[in-house]
Amino acid sequence: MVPLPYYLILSAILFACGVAGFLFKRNIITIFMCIELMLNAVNLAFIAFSTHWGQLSGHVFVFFVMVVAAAEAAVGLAIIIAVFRTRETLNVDRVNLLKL
Amino acid sequence: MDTTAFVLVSAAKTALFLAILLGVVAYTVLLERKLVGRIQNRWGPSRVGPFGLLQPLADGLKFIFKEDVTPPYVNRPLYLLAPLLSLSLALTTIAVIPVGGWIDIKGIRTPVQITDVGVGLLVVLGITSIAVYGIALAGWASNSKYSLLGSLRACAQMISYEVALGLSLIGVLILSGTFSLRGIVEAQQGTFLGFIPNWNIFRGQIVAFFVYLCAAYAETNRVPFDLPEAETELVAGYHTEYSAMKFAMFFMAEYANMVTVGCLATLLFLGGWLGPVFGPWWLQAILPVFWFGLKVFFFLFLYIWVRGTLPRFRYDQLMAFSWKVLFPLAIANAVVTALVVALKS
Amino acid sequence: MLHYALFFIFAALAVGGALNLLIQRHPISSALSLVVVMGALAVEYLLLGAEFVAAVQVIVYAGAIMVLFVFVIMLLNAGEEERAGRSRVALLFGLPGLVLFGVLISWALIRINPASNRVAIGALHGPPDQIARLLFQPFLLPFEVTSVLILIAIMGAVVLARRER
Amino acid sequence: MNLNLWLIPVLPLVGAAINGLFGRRFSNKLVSAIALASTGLSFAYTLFVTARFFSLPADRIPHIEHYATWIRTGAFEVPFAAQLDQLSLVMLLVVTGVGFLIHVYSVGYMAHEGGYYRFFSYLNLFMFFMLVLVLANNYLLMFVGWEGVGLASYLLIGFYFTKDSAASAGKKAFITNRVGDFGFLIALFLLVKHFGTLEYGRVFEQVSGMPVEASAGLLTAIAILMMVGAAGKSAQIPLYVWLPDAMEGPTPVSALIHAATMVTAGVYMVARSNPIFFRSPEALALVAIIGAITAIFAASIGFTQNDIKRVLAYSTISQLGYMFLACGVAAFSAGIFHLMTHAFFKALLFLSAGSVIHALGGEQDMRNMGGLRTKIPRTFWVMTAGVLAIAGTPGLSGFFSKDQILWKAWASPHGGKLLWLIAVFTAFMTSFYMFRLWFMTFFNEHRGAKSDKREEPVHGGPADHRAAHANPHGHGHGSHGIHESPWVMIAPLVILAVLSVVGGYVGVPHALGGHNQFDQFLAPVFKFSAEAMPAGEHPASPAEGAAQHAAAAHEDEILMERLFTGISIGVAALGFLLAWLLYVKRRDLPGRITEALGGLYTAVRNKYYVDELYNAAIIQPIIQGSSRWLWRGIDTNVIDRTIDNGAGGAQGISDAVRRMQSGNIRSYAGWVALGAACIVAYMIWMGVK
Repeated sequence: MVPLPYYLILSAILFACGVAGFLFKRNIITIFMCIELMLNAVNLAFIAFSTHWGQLSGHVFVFFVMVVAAAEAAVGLAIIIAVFRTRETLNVDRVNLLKL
Repeated sequence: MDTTAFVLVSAAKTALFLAILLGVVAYTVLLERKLVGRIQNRWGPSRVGPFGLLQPLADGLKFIFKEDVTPPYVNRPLYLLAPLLSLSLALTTIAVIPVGGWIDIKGIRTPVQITDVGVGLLVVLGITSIAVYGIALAGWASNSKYSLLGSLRACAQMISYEVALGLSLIGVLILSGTFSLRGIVEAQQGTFLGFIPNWNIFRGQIVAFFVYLCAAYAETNRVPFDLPEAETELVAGYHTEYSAMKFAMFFMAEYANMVTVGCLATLLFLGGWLGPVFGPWWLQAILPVFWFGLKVFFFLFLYIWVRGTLPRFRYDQLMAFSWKVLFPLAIANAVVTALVVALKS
Repeated sequence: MLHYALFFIFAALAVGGALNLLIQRHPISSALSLVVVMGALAVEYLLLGAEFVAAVQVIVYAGAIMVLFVFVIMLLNAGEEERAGRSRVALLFGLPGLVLFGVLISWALIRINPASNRVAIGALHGPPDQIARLLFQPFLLPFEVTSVLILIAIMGAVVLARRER
Repeated sequence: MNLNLWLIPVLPLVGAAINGLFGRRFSNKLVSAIALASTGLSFAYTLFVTARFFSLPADRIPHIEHYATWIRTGAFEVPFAAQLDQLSLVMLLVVTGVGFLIHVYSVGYMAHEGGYYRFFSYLNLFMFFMLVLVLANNYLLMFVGWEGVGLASYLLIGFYFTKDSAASAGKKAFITNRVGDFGFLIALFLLVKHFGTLEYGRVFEQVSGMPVEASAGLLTAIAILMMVGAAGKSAQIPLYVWLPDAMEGPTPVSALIHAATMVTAGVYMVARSNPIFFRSPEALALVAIIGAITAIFAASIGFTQNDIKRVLAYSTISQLGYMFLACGVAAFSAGIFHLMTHAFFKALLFLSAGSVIHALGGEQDMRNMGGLRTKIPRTFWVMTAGVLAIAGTPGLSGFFSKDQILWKAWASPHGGKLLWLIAVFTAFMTSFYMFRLWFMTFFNEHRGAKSDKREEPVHGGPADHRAAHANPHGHGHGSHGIHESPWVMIAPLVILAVLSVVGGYVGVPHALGGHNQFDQFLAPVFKFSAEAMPAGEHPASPAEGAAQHAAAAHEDEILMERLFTGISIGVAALGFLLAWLLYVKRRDLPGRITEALGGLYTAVRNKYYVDELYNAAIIQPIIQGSSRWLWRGIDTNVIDRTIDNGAGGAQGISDAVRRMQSGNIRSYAGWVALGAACIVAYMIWMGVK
């Protein structure tokens, strides 16, 4: 019988890790993964609350989050591929020009 | 039933199932070699033991005693991780697969199955989807272009066909209204029109069955979708750099997956262990498992038969087939099924 | 008891995976550690009784999205992430601030601990059919909208990734 | 009964509009035709209205016509409404009549000027505003006219706007008037605040309920503020300085605006507000004193001026002083009477002076005139009539009106011996400088050499005039060929001369066997004052006076009045003799006297340095203060510096903030994360607390 706050703290820690990665990492793909990590943390919080209140809406929200994440991944990775074709790099610090 | 008994029974069942599965895998290899031989108008292995029945044992020993070469340029941890991942995942799927009804032994009533999960089907799908990593990592970690190309193809192929696979199951799910494999099977009990068994394949899921089969072959990288290991182009595809036991692991994983696919097809479309049950109690206990095994054997036979018959697809044909044929078919099937069910109720 | 054990084991697994994601300098390693995190989270979901979500988590996230990542990484053959000049600000303030923030949140959450609310396995299996009902009755519009979103995303991905010739 | 009073002001407005908008393309004939038609029609209609007016039943007077509501805020309401009563009727007749005559005169006088259409449209505009001022039934509408005539006067003074002196003179008039208007406005505010309305009738009803203020109070304040406005408009001390310079304008303008009509607006206003003034003795006393001092002061300056128009200007000021004196001693009707007669003869004088200048081709310096009696006889005779009238020759209009004022200054309870003395002395001075002008202009030999400008510079108007005459379109002569003015100019002069001679007979006092119809005619307007009279006191209102003349005190009153009449005649004769002595008989005397007087003379010659005084006391401080203090001090050091520093600060801040826009994605993300963290921390804080 794990109390709710534990899940929330776990979620917060994961989210913080995601933020940190987003800030520190240079590889655009890794940064993208960090975003996914944040989303997962949020999902965990959703599920925990949903169970806590005995309502399934949280699950539905998680479902939506996943859908959005999938769409995001598809488009984002496509963008990354396009960028890589032109820039030959995945380092966000190098990708600082709007036009080549 | 108290916890200790539960644990003990579960452990016993797990061991039993694993043993059976590995045995099945081993003898599926033998079966394949012999059947393909026959299809190609030659004897298969026949030296070791009567009719070469001990051949699998020999192969196992050979794999074990071969030198295990690890190329210097590989990414070692992942290189090691990949085959383990493949095999373990392939074997894990058996955990949720029911092979029979319930059995009572001295008041201990347990399903003929390691565990009955509410969302068994989803578990299977999840595990198979994770299985991609094995191949992908293998190809990437071994740091050779053949491997990489092979694993790239494998990834693309598996992602693409997973969609069709999943969608093809929707119809079945609609009909049975549960994710539990046991539930699905129990939903197929009985007959209609007096004699036709109430199996999903007879209840309009024939298209779904076809789609599922194609997708499953692709998932397991079998002919005619075996581009990841297309010898003629890529030496051996993703496991080019693997040798000895590691290669054996991939090998076993592949056949285990075939078995899993067979089991799943049986459960979903052919009414699992359902079949005529008669005779004394021990016979009644055995028969369902027998029916089940029979159906799985049919699928394995089909696998081998197809391998011996069909040529390999070209890569673009592969993708086109997935996205332009199977995917629409699966969706259409799902829609039609949903409509029919809706109209019936 | 068993709950606590499982919870902490997989929580540790998740956090470890997340940290590894940060530490590893090769995208593939990061991706795999992220997969680990997701698996651990799936188990946490199971602990929370959300079977369906757990399965979907594995299938969609681990099985589809992350595979896509790995695929792209392999496709682009992304090498190690070169360590550019570390931003001193980030090191001086970022990490401590992050830790501080986490501590603050944890403290707050512990402090508002609703002691009575415990989560038991099977207390609530998100049964797929009920979720489906929610999805197709109250959340129908969002559902349809997300489907459109997915469609647009697919087309966008195709357009973007196509090598125009 | 509807009199359509609005027609009277609107007609000139139409003329002004047509001329002002299209006149540039019109021929001079058409322009003058339009202008004359509009004013003439207005005058004619005024006559018609007058005829109808006498058939009005007494209780229907004042006759008020309400046309529209101008302002309505809460209970406070200002209508567009016209009020016709005896007072406004008199003013109407004077304005339209004299105005029409002067228009006619202008046709000839301005014949050779540029901007012909401009002149007439301005003139008509002036007529419009003046009539609005007169006809208004509330102070605000009156104020509109008040400001409007100010505008017209500004435009006409600066008619020769190419001349710097003219332009500055216009500005001077305008600004000085603003000072007065300021007082007037405050008076209006007080009225609104305390009576909640600006309509004469309502205000006066409320006022008549109030007692005479023993010590200065609200009414005193209002009255004094109104007097400030009147002083500005009617050129009384201390605001008279603009009028002499206003002579920059063409002579008809001086005649119409700065002699006959506009400058009397102040008197009209005081008379109109008589109930208010009457209830505050202090204000009345102030009015009387200002009037008296202005009269003598201006007259004394008139002594020494050599510019013919300036002499007339100062005489105008002093005559206005007379009118205020009359109002100040509560002899409002006497004031209006003098206003009317003065309008006649002063217009006459100005116009004939204009005719003289016209004849001399722009010469204004009397020392360069003389002996014109034979050269321009018609002008001479009409001007003679005017001079005699203003000098108070028995039987002429000026005599009656001035005589009444003198008598009231002595007899009225508000009057006093000192006021009377000053008035009498002023009468003497008036006749002296008028005859001085007369002699210098028309007698002796012609000193026609061109003016060597020892005096104040020749003014813009005449200069242009001379230029205009020099040009071939003119009468084909320069300034040497002295010639009589054309009949179009002489005819109005004749009419005005007749009026100046006989105009006085509407108000012959009882003492001289008349019935003072003018007094009785105006009496209803001043009834509020009459009501305020505490019983038993000597009546201030002539009407009351007429009523009480039946009393026992009657006879010696008559005697007294006759005596005073004699005195005034005497001083007039004295002035004549002195002028004759100095400027005909012993022409060397003036120079000697000047030397004898020395400093005093120069002081007077320079108008007591009043302009210089104002310049030093008011204008310079303002200029210095605004330039040193407001501009360099406040504007540059405080406001500008504040703004500059603000801009600089903004620049600095943005320069610092700019560094956030590094283009480094992760730094942006860092900021976002920081912000989110702050918000979450805050929410946690709120939640936990």
